[in-house]
Amino acid sequence: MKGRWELIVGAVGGLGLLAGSALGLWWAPQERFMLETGRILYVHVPTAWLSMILFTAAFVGSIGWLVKRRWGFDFLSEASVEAGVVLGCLLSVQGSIWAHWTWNTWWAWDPRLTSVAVMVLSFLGILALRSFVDDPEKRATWSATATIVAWVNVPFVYLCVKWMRSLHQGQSSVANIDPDMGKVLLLNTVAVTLVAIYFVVTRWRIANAVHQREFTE
Amino acid sequence: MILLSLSAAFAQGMPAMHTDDGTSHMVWAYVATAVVYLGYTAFLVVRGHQEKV
Amino acid sequence: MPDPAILATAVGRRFAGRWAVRDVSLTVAQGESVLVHGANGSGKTTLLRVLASAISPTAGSVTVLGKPAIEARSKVGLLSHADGHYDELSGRDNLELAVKLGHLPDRIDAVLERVGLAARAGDAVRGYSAGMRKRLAFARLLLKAPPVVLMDEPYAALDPAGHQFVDELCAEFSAQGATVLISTHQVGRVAQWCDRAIRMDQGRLGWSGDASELRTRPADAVAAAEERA
Amino acid sequence: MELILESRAVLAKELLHVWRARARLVATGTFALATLLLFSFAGGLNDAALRENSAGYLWIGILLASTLALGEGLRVETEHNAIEMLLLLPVSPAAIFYGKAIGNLLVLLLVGIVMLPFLTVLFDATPTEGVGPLLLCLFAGSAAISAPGTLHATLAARARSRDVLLPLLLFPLVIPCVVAAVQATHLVYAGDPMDQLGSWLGVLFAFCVVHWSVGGLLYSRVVED
Repeated sequence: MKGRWELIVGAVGGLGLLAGSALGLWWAPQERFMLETGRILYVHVPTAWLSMILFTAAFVGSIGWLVKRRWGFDFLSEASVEAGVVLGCLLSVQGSIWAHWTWNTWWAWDPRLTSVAVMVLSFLGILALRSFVDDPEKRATWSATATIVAWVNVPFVYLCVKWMRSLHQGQSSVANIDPDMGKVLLLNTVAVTLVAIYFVVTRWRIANAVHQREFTE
Repeated sequence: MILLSLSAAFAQGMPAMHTDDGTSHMVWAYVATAVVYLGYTAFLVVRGHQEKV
Repeated sequence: MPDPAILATAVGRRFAGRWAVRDVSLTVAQGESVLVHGANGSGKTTLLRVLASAISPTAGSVTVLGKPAIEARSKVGLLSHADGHYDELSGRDNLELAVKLGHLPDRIDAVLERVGLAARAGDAVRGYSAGMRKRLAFARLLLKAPPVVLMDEPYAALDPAGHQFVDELCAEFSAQGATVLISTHQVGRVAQWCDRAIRMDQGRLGWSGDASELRTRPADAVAAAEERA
Repeated sequence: MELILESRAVLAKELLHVWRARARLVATGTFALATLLLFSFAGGLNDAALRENSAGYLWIGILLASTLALGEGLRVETEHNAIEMLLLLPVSPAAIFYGKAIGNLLVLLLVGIVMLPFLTVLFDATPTEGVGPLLLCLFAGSAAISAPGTLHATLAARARSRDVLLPLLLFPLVIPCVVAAVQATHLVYAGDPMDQLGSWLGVLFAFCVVHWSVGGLLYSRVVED
């Protein structure tokens, strides 16, 4: 447990999220149009922001592995993809709940929501690929390749869904952010970032331990 | 987090999905958020323990 | 001093934590013929595949005729367990493909005759026996006629006439000044004509010496030679 | 230059192989037609709805058939390690990728073309914008599927449980090009008053540029050991 700085980071993040949520639930003013559901934003936006960053971290890790061939990059890619998928799934659930109130359907083809859902599917495929390949080096190289292709694909998903949707329904967007709401949003974003750092670093250490075990057998 | 959200829910009486101002939706969203964040943390702690990180 | 045909320095290859080949350094001069023998799983196949740049070494490096192995693939011919044929194509198609893609001289009929497949050249490889598939692989090797020839278990799946055929083929390659490396269990047979022998033992280079010592009583001669080494 | 010559030679091998194993090609085409039939039964009796969704049925049929064609195309390479034989000839990995990807593209295009008359018969869908734009849509969509498809089919062919892995990896990836292809094809069938066909084909073209270049660059990582 020595030198596990990320525990502190995670704890601070967790508390921040706790406080932010409390503020979001009770203190922050009600959003003009979305009324109470507007409060979902305080957990939805930060999570959305983080899942994007995590998938980008996986992309960077993949390029790092292909160029430098250092295992640390592969661990980063593995950890980021896994955490990204977890947050991505949460995001889809939140989006679905929010869509249910806003449009009374469980799933709105909102370009952002759909892009995240498609990304989660792509990266779930990559997690499956990792489990289907035994040789660590092949697993690292192939999942890096698939991650790069999946990441490069994201803009297309967003664009196509946006075009497809804008032909039918108008797009919803948040009215201007009230300064108080903005503060809570910022707090939660920072908090979720810290929690995500804890996730990735812990998962990185686990991947490293698995690697050491695999290579000392 | 879970306790907080649940208490908020019970404070509003854990309404069914059709309240007009969307409180119930918000509550469910927070509960989901709490479950996922804590669930994944638990997973990492357990896995970390197994791998003697 | 001309570049050595093959120069391996501290070569290692690891598969998921297990070193199949570990810290092997080997120099093979041009035109030399070397027998590689050793128990199953001793790393013979992996060593040959690393030398042929079919797989990249996890540690160390390999140069062929002075150039890194990956850049010298046109100079190396590998006969491996997997014969690399397309089942749906005929024997001739497979060879024509190699000629076109490998920019090789079109001596297809000659090599088909040489390996005894002229009659069945038009049939799909799907219908070939294991021995015939091996002969087709030899045909492709003859077409390429590379300066460095690596053979992994060339005698496997061949009938006695096939064994004779392999001996002639190796003699032909050596006569042309090619460097030949053969991994086989037919130690006695190959020791008759090759220059040097090396033995792989659990991924490492074990006994190495002149092949003549193996010619008398191959099995125990190796053991005896090792006690002395 | 060198890459083009080598790719053309690999493509020639690909087409020769498809021709020699044409029974499999017929099976892939029949499979695609079967999906069309399934859709028409599943789609219910409302003809207008069937006609409206015919473009979607076409592309889902092509996508499902593509997993057969792609999986088969790579099984052939890895079964006796023929791909290693090619690499050691030597043939550059990029040439193998482009040769095979173009081969797969032509196969998918062929499957699509075979489905067109059935689309008209089963769903009473006639291309109001003419057959030219329709073939262009087929070509663009097939090209968009075959590039990532070839790359991931190679990955799947060398991993365990390949039949599961290919669709799992490929389908999320090609969602944007299915969206674009279906929208474009639908415009061709139903008419394109606001001339949006160009923009959808533009998206498909951009998708192809990205995935054909990324595929070529990364293919060596997938095939080299």
